[in-house]
Amino acid sequence: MHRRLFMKTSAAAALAAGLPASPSLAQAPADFHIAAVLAFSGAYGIIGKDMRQGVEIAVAERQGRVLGKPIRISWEDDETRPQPAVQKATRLLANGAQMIFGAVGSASTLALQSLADQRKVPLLVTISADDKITRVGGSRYTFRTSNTLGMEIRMCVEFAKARGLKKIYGVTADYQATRDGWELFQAEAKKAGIGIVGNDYAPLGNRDFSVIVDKMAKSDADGIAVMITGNDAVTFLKQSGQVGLGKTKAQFGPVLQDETLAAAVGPASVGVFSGVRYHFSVDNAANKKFVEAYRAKYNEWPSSFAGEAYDGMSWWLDVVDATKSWDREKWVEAFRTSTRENSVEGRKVMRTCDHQAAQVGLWGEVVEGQAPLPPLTMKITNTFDAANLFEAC
Amino acid sequence: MSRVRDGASAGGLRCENIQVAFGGLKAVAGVSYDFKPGHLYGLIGPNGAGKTTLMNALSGHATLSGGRVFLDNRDITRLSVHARTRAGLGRSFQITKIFSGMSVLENLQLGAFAHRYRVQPFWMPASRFRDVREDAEKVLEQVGLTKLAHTSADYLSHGDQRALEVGLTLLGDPRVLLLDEPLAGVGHERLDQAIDLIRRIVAGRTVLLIEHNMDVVMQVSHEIVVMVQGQLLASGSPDEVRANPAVRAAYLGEGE
Amino acid sequence: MTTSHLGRLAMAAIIAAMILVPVIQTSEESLNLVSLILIWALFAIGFDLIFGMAGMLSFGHAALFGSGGYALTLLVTKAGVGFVPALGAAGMVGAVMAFGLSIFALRVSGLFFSLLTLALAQLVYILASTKLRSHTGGLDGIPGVPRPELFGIDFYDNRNYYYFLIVVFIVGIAVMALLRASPFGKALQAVQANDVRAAQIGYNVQRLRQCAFMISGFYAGVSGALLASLMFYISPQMLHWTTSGDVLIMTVLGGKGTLLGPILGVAVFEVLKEKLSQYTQHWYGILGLIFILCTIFLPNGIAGLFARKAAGRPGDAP
Amino acid sequence: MSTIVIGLSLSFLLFLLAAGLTLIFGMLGVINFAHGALYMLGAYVCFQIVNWTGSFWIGLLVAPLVVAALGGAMEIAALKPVYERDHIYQLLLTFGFILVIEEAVKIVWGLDYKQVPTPDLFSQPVALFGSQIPSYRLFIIGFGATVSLALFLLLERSRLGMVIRAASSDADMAQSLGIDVAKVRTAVFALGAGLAALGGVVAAPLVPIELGMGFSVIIDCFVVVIIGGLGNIRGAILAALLLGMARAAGFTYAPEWVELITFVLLIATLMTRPAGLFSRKGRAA
Repeated sequence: MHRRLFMKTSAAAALAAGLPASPSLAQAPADFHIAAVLAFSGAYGIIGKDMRQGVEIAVAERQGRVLGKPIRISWEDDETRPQPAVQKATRLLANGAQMIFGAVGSASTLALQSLADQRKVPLLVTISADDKITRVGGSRYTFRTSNTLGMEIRMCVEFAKARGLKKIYGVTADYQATRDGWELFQAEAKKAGIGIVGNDYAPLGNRDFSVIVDKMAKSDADGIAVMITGNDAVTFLKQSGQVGLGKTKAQFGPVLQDETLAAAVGPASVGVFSGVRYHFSVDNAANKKFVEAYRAKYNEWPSSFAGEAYDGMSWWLDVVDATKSWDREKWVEAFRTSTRENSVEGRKVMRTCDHQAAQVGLWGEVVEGQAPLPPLTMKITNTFDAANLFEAC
Repeated sequence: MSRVRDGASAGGLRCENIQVAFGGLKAVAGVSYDFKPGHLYGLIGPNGAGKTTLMNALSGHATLSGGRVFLDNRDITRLSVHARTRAGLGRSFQITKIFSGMSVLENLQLGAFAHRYRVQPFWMPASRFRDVREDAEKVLEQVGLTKLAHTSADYLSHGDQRALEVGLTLLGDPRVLLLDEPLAGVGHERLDQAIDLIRRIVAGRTVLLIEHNMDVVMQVSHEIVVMVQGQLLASGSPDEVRANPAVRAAYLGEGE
Repeated sequence: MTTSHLGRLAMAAIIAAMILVPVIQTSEESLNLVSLILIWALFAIGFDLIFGMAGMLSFGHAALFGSGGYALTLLVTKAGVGFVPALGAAGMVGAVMAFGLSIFALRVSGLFFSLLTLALAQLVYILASTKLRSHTGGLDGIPGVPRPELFGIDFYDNRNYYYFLIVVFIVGIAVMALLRASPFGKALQAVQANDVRAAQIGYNVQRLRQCAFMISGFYAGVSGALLASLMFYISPQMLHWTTSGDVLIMTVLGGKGTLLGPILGVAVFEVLKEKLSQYTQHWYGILGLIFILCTIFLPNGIAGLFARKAAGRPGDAP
Repeated sequence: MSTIVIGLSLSFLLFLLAAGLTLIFGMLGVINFAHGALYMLGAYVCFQIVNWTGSFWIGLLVAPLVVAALGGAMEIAALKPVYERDHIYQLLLTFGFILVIEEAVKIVWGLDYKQVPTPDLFSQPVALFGSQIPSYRLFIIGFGATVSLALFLLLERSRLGMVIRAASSDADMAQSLGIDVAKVRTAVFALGAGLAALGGVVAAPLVPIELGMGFSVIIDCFVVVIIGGLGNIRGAILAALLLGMARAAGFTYAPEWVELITFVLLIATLMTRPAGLFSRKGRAA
């Protein structure tokens, strides 16, 4: 009887708690509220934490203020799924957030875009790579300061040319963006006179590549193009490592490896080539300052996620601050024509036509690192010029 | 009740060479018989003789591996259980199958709905259907459960549950009744009452009755059909069967 | 299971109060949350028609839910159909999908029915996320799912859309209440209680199951369409088996076999998820603990708290 | 030929993944949705042990024991009170387990990837039938075959297996024969949990160790269990072989259709022989 009563009350309390009093605001905001919708769980769960740390450095650098008001960030977990991303962003916008930061997965970001356009709220993207996110005539409110997949695919072609590869066997995730990526690679490779000897589409979330690896090993390819990312890429490299595929053929891909993924692969990652979005070893003053601050605060090297997040957010906040206005349209107008001279990756130019930041492409190889570097680290081997990586608008 | 009878002589059930096999085992191995309208047949035989399986074959619960079933010269072999019920074939089960979680009246109302409507009405609450309630109450009286109408079926005594089981077969006023051990588990003190109930409801119907209590079977049946090992061994009036040496050897000798 | 008259009133009062909260409070947050609850509640009461009433545990409802969402999206954006007719069509598509599933799944019963619906729905999910990507947008889904355009009201305003949802919800729950009380509903209960006897007294058990499944599919289709519209977004994630799992959990949590229980289940589930994730990053585990405790201590769900205590007319589910 | 070897390794991996699930279902009638979570936990515990001791083999031995103990505790604490209730409550309960286990793993090990390297003994490929076959795959085949044989003998041929089957088919009868049914159930659940963990340990050198890994295998496990017939160990072995070979062939000729092939196979089984493709007559689950 007691329990029954208790449960009844708590159920009622739970319902009541769901409906809190939070008066919406109409006048000048008390703070600059950022709705950060990132993945803190699910397939990309690990990325959210790094991005948060990067952003926190960016905020700390300006003493936590923009436009004279404190910056408030609501961190939300989209579980690497679009629906919670929209759900949570909607709630935060309802509570008066002035902009959205995120998401991680391209699917989530694409979903957030229509929300951003609907609510006329800027959306800052620093990780999702799907080409569709920034396109001519696309979302007015979306900006991406990080790499696109298309650009990284072109880096793959540039690498294949530079390395003198003749025959390529590909493995591509059965997913629209990577399929498009493979098509682009194939077309560009053919132009460069590089042959394609095979390609397999593997289901997303595939856990066994042994048959495909066997086919690759038996082929006469000298290069293996891995158009898969994240968990699946780790699985592929672990399993290709068990037959030593990398010893005879160069394994490379758009975002195949970084320090985090290399750690997940283990020793088999050594010698794998990959596009690099950001790297802590990039030699410029802005980056040195960031890396120092980051290591001091978190006692670890900033990942590409942290670096890109830091870079995009500092750029954005600088531009917003310069407008001296709370009008979001002014921010958008200012950002779409801005240039970041002192980005941590070098110069970045926001393309007015599609809101994509044009930038150099970093390319690296996994090598064994000496302390204090991580045991497996990326060594930047090539830096490709932006002109070769972006199609003109 | 609403069902229109085909005529006074309706209710003939005929089976031709019925066979039911489970895997390699032939539970019913070619049974042919003509059950005449209005007669009560006692179906007896030792355990495992295939009595219930034969009944299942007639009511549509068992899939035939051969043979045909006719109800009033209409071939019902391919009809499903519910279609046979609609054609006028009622059946009770050895193991009580009533709707638990509902009252006795609700149980019977369900039967009445099933018979009255081909498409179950969904536009009005069930409580508004007076005619259905009347159907149910009539059966309630027949089986003597009027006083217990609003009791949950789960809380009935065993004897009352058996009465409800029989009552459920009566809705729709079937021409043919298949009763599978309606007295199973009924205690001595209620036996007379139960037999009385059976006597009352069988009037005017063709009935096939499986019952282990020999006294009862011999008392109520017009004719006895004896099954052994999936086949018919003998049939005839109670006296004839009692006198049949083959039956004595195969069945009566074995006791219950 | 049976709930007492008073208990039902209490539940109805709680639900009504909850639904009306955004009317009194101006917070957009509660508006959004209640909108979400209304949609999932519609899904759950439809689900309970076959789960609680007919006793069939479908693990394929995600396919019905998602197809409804896609039907609306494609009809409005590609074919230029109006929102309200498209919403009706979404329900029909849900029902037709249910019919399709039932052709396969109703050949088996019990646990195998659950597993077969799961497998079929998962097949739909895989098809939608790979082979049909030109229509479904693949795993990226389709952003920009529209909202209704009626009487010059701007339903892109969440408050207006919320009123729209209330209307649909009330119609949905009224129809469901009638269905459950009707001879059709009673027949489903009979099928659940004893399908052999139900057939023996003349019910066409398979057809009843099929009808119930299709009606349930209609509810799923409509609610899926409403959810896509609320989110402005649809993806094959809606078709994933975990969506079926979610609606099942909410229904059991609330109390299966009751009209109002599933709604309470949805409300508690959504509120917990929303609130816990705001207060702690460990909300996931806490939610799990709550499920475990509820399963052990609330055998009849939240609705069980409102059940009559007298033993004279027992009514626990079998 | 190499496809067959790889197919065999896929098969035995699938079997190791699914064995615990089918065991728990067959003996306890519980659909353990947390199976995937226990598999993941096995991989994490193995990672930890490898980290401490440097030996994969100790991990292979100890991690399943640790998870089995945990499984036993789960059974005693939460599953006991709900055996008598509908399947659905057990399902809900095990769903709760998933969330709790994932949270616990998140707290203990964090979100980043962990990796267990291929044990040195099996790190070099072997040339077989014109292919370089990873020797770890050969280990999986040998180990999987041993485990499946052991399980089969344990459940179908040993006295302990008889006790377990008696307790599962008629608890009251078993009780009256002096079998402690409660203990048997705990033991079976623990064994099932341990097998899940064993699957996780064996898979650890092949895949990234992360929170989602359990979730991603659960459907595969169900496919094997269903095709094999619920609760049927022998069927699960055959189903795993069928599925593994089908996948190996699928990856060879049409990788993008592999998942669809799997589900079509599953649906065909459920429709034609719901008790499992390899169920013996009269031995439906």
